[in-house]
Amino acid sequence: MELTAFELLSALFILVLAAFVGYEVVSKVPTMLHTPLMSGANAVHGVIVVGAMLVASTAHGPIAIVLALVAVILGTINVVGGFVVTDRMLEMFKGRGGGRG
Amino acid sequence: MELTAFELLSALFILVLAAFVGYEVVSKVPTMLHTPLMSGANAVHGVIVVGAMLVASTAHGPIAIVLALVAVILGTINVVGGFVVTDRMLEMFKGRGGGRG
Amino acid sequence: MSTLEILTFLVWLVASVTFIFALKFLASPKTARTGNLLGAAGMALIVLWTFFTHDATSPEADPGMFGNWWIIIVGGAIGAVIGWFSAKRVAMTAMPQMVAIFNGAGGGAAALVAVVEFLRDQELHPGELLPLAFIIATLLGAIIGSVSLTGSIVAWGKLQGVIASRPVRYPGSQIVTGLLFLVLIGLAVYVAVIEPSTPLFLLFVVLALILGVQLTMPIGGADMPVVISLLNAYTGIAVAATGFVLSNYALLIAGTLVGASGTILTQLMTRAMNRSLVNVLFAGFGTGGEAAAAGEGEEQLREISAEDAAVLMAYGKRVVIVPGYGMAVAQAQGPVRELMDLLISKGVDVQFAIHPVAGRMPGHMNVLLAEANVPYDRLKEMDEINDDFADTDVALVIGANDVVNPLAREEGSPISGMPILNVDQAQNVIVLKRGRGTGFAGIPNPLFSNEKTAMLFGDAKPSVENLVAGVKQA
Amino acid sequence: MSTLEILTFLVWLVASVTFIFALKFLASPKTARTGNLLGAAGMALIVLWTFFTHDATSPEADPGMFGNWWIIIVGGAIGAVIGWFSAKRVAMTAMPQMVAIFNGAGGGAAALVAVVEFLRDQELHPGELLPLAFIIATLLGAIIGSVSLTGSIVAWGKLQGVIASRPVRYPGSQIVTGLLFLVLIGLAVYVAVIEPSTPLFLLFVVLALILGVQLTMPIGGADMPVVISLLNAYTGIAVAATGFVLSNYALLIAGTLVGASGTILTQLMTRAMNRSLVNVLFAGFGTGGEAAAAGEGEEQLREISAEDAAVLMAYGKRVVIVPGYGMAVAQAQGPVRELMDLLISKGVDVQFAIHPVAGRMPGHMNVLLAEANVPYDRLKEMDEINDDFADTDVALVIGANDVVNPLAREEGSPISGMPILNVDQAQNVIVLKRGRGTGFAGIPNPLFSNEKTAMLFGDAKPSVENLVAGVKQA
Ligand SMILES: NC(=O)c1ccc[n+]([C@@H]2O[C@H](COP(=O)([O-])OP(=O)(O)OC[C@H]3O[C@@H](n4cnc5c(N)ncnc54)[C@H](OP(=O)(O)O)[C@@H]3O)[C@@H](O)[C@H]2O)c1
Ligand SMILES: NC(=O)c1ccc[n+]([C@@H]2O[C@H](COP(=O)([O-])OP(=O)(O)OC[C@H]3O[C@@H](n4cnc5c(N)ncnc54)[C@H](OP(=O)(O)O)[C@@H]3O)[C@@H](O)[C@H]2O)c1
Repeated sequence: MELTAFELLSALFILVLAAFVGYEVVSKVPTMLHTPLMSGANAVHGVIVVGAMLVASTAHGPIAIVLALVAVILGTINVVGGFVVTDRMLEMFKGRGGGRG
Repeated sequence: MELTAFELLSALFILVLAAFVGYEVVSKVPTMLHTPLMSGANAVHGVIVVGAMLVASTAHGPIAIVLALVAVILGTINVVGGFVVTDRMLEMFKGRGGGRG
Repeated sequence: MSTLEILTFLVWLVASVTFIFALKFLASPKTARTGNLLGAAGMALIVLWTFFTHDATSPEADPGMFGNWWIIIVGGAIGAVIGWFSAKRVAMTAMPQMVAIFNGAGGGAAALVAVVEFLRDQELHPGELLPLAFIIATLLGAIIGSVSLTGSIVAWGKLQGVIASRPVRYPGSQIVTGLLFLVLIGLAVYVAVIEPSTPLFLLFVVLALILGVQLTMPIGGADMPVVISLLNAYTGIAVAATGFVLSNYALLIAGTLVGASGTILTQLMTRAMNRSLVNVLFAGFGTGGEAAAAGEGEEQLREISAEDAAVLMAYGKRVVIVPGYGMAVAQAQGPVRELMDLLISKGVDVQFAIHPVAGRMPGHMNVLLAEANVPYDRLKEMDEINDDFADTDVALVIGANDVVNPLAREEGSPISGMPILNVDQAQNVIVLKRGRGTGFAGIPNPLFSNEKTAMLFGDAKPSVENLVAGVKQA
Repeated sequence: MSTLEILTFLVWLVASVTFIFALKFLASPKTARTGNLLGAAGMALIVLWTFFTHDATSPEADPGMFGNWWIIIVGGAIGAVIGWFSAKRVAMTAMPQMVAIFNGAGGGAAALVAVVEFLRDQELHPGELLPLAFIIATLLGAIIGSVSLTGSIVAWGKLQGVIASRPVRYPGSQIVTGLLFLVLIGLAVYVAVIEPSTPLFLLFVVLALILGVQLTMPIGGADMPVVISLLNAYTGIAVAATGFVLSNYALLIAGTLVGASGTILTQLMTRAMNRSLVNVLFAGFGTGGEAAAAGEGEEQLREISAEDAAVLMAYGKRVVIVPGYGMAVAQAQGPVRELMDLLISKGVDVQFAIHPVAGRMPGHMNVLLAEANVPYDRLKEMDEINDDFADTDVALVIGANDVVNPLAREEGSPISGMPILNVDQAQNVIVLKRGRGTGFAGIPNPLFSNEKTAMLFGDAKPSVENLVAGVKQA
């Protein structure tokens, strides 16, 4: 768990650059796509499930195990629900540009 | 000079993220600004002068010293010339949007 | 570093890149769906890799950890089933609530991971202070994740109608919030630099959960989409903090990406409503009921029958349909599409005027109309169509209110300055609504008493069906 | 890590952020100048910090290194003087060459840094193989930097007219290039994994320098702006590689930023010319002289006197001026501005039609006309003005050729498919050029023999001055 200064600073560089990427990449999104984009971004932060898996794998004692289990459940809901609901929203747009009935 | 795997991998992450930033940041540039942008980017890579300074500070032996000196000169030309010429190009645009004579 | 560890870093990098492309693609209509699938693929990659190799990334892994596999399998199965079915079943109009719940789940997971990490570390080194950067990141993950969890639940409740959707305030509520913040800061400092006390850490988490409620209750239900977007960005930041704690670059990057893109998205949303984020969070806008009573009620409104309205449209040259929140509530998009087809077959030029904040989430109208297969090229954005109302025979307003309220053009109303659709420039305006209910801003709408305007009262769905029948006969 | 080292990392981070903002701001007209200044500020910060602390960032620094300060001071002073004065003195039309030279200097510096690092490492650990990642980055920095150096010099020479600007090819030149590549790869592998031989490393650098010449000579002078942009991206990559070698994140980020943005910029440039990068690099387009001989020469061209042309314009309602490379060569922008003012004072509507690739660099015409204080709102982009030529009385073509060549609309010519300005739709076309010279693409232009067209031969500057005199009298 010891973090060296070098690791910290590297993480800081990565954080700053990722923030720029996040900002730039969505800064031109049309209004129409605000909600699907929000929903898609929501699914992406579901990657927390990986963190939940990591702490679950080393948890011991009933409290830690229950908390880790809940964390895995919540994280999975976030990921699975997030991507599926986004896909459903986007499916609605498929008829665009001349969609017939 | 030994690079640990961790350092290498951190550098790789930074490289990939920086490439995204570089791409996103200029992808909407209007034609009119192509040349100044090229020139400004040219000035930015003049940061190589920092590398030249670093090797110069530890150079010994006549060959290394001469090469380092030339590197510093070239790097400085790149930086100073780059920013100045870009500024001159951009100065030309100042009269825009109704510039009078 | 072992080869497995190096490979793990590379998997993180690949997953991060797919997340970047996912967001990039989601920001453009043509590629949005591919983007979402790409994100899902990256997620599958990293989850499976972690599952099969997780001892590799956690050097202090419990030797007996294979005994913990069941947590991941059972938890994953339960979560997947819940996530899948709720996402598949949810009605189109309830999607914002659904996103809120999923976001809250992510925030809760981030908070729990921080808690479990803290507990584990205290078990390994009892009473030992953690390195500062590490404990700061842990506390950040815990507080932001917790706020996101309970805040999202409140947002869900308000949108679902389980909790009063009007701004809920009690005397001294600001002071309570202030005190909460102070206590939280005090606890954080104590745990970080004085003594890593587990009970105090847990108290910190509980107070953070309360803070989430305290911050979202005073916000009106109709502002919830913005709040959800903001909480989404929060969860991103909590995930990034967790990534820092676990030295996991994939979490760090994905969390930061969402934190940054969520922040700008929240700004874009408030800008479309012509308000500032501060205003949304603290102004208690969207007072619903209260203001409504004050407003309308007395003026005479001119009514029109469905038959007459149908004739007006069938013999017009140009009809512009203005959908709003009421169309979503009534689920009237199907009949609206039918009405459009009929009118077009009679030679009428039909277009839809889409206000950027019509409905309750950005793109709400686009989504509903696309669902009903209204061709995309008939949907016009506000700026595109606003000049054309002058030569429009009939503007048919279906369950829209605030987005066509001329009060926005005057000073002093809550919606002052918001750009609106110029329906009052059309030759005739027909408004479909159930009664004298106000819109989201809870203010009266002078458009309804305008002499050009005729009201067709009733739920939008049967009303539109009556119009369809009328046009058929006309 | 010492505090000083940590601070150094933070300085790198700040400098990197200013570079990002510099590029971001440079991409938008309103903020471009601020962006450039910001980049310069970040550069000053990092250079000064490095100067005063450089022992901090190089743990193996020579204890006697203070003796090396003179290198930095002397080198910096010489470089600053050369850079400053050449940048201040250069004529507007020679700016692309200037950028080429500055870029070459950067590439040369990157290559030299790689060489010095290699030499130093061999001195410290003679005959020892370097870690693979390290030697790969060193070799990359050396080869790309070298190619960028000599390639830029060739580009400069072609634009300056020092080297033949036509594509220079000799029989078997492709084979020589192929062989060069093979030998370079062989040397790289040998130095990296078999024996870190200094002579072979130096041979590698020399061959890389030759490669730069070999790759750019076959490209026509008129394609040089694209080549410069590409070499600019190369230098960025070389700098990034050097940053990797020196474990310097600022160099790594700045280099990568330029590498990525330079690549996309090169693409945008080739797209504006409706060509692919492959086509630019290998097709030997811009054959100048050769094709010219084949093309024009025989048809009768209708000539017009400056007086007659002046009358035509002074009594027209609408004149569109189409500037091209010839206006830049003749430095006629001042008189052109005068002509515009005069015509406007006579009630004529005057506009400029700016083709995206008119001149020899993107934005060339905008820069020149802005220099002459032509108001920005009179400059119309191609798409904006192309439909308006039909009701234009006089299209005045000043030293433009390819961008108004109707052959582009037909198959089979080198410029087929390039969008052009529709001057041939104007009522009258007046073309100012010196003689029967072709444009950059070296092909005949049927516009000149069009019955609507009248030629006013002579250098553009006196010709325009004659037009000014004529309009004054009209
Ligand atoms: N789009 C977003 O992202 C977003 C986010 C947050 C807030 N908002 C806000 O939401 C508002 C949206 O404006 P809007 O014009 O679309 O809607 P609105 O102002 O909320 O008005 C909706 C109208 O529909 C009527 N209605 C409700 N149910 C109906 C039904 N079943 N059949 C027929 N009519 C029905 C209501 O009147 P009755 O009760 O009389 O029927 C009401 O006047 C704006 O103020 C916007 O700022 C939007
Ligand atoms: N803008 C860019 O970024 C860029 C980059 C690379 C290549 N290019 C290429 O460059 C070309 C630009 O087209 P363009 O129409 O601007 O120019 P052009 O096709 O190169 O034609 C220039 C014309 O100007 C005449 N001229 C030269 N000096 C003159 C003087 N002193 N006074 C009067 N006339 C003079 C020449 O004819 P005479 O010799 O008879 O006078 C020639 O026909 C395009 O093919 C483009 O693809 C552009």
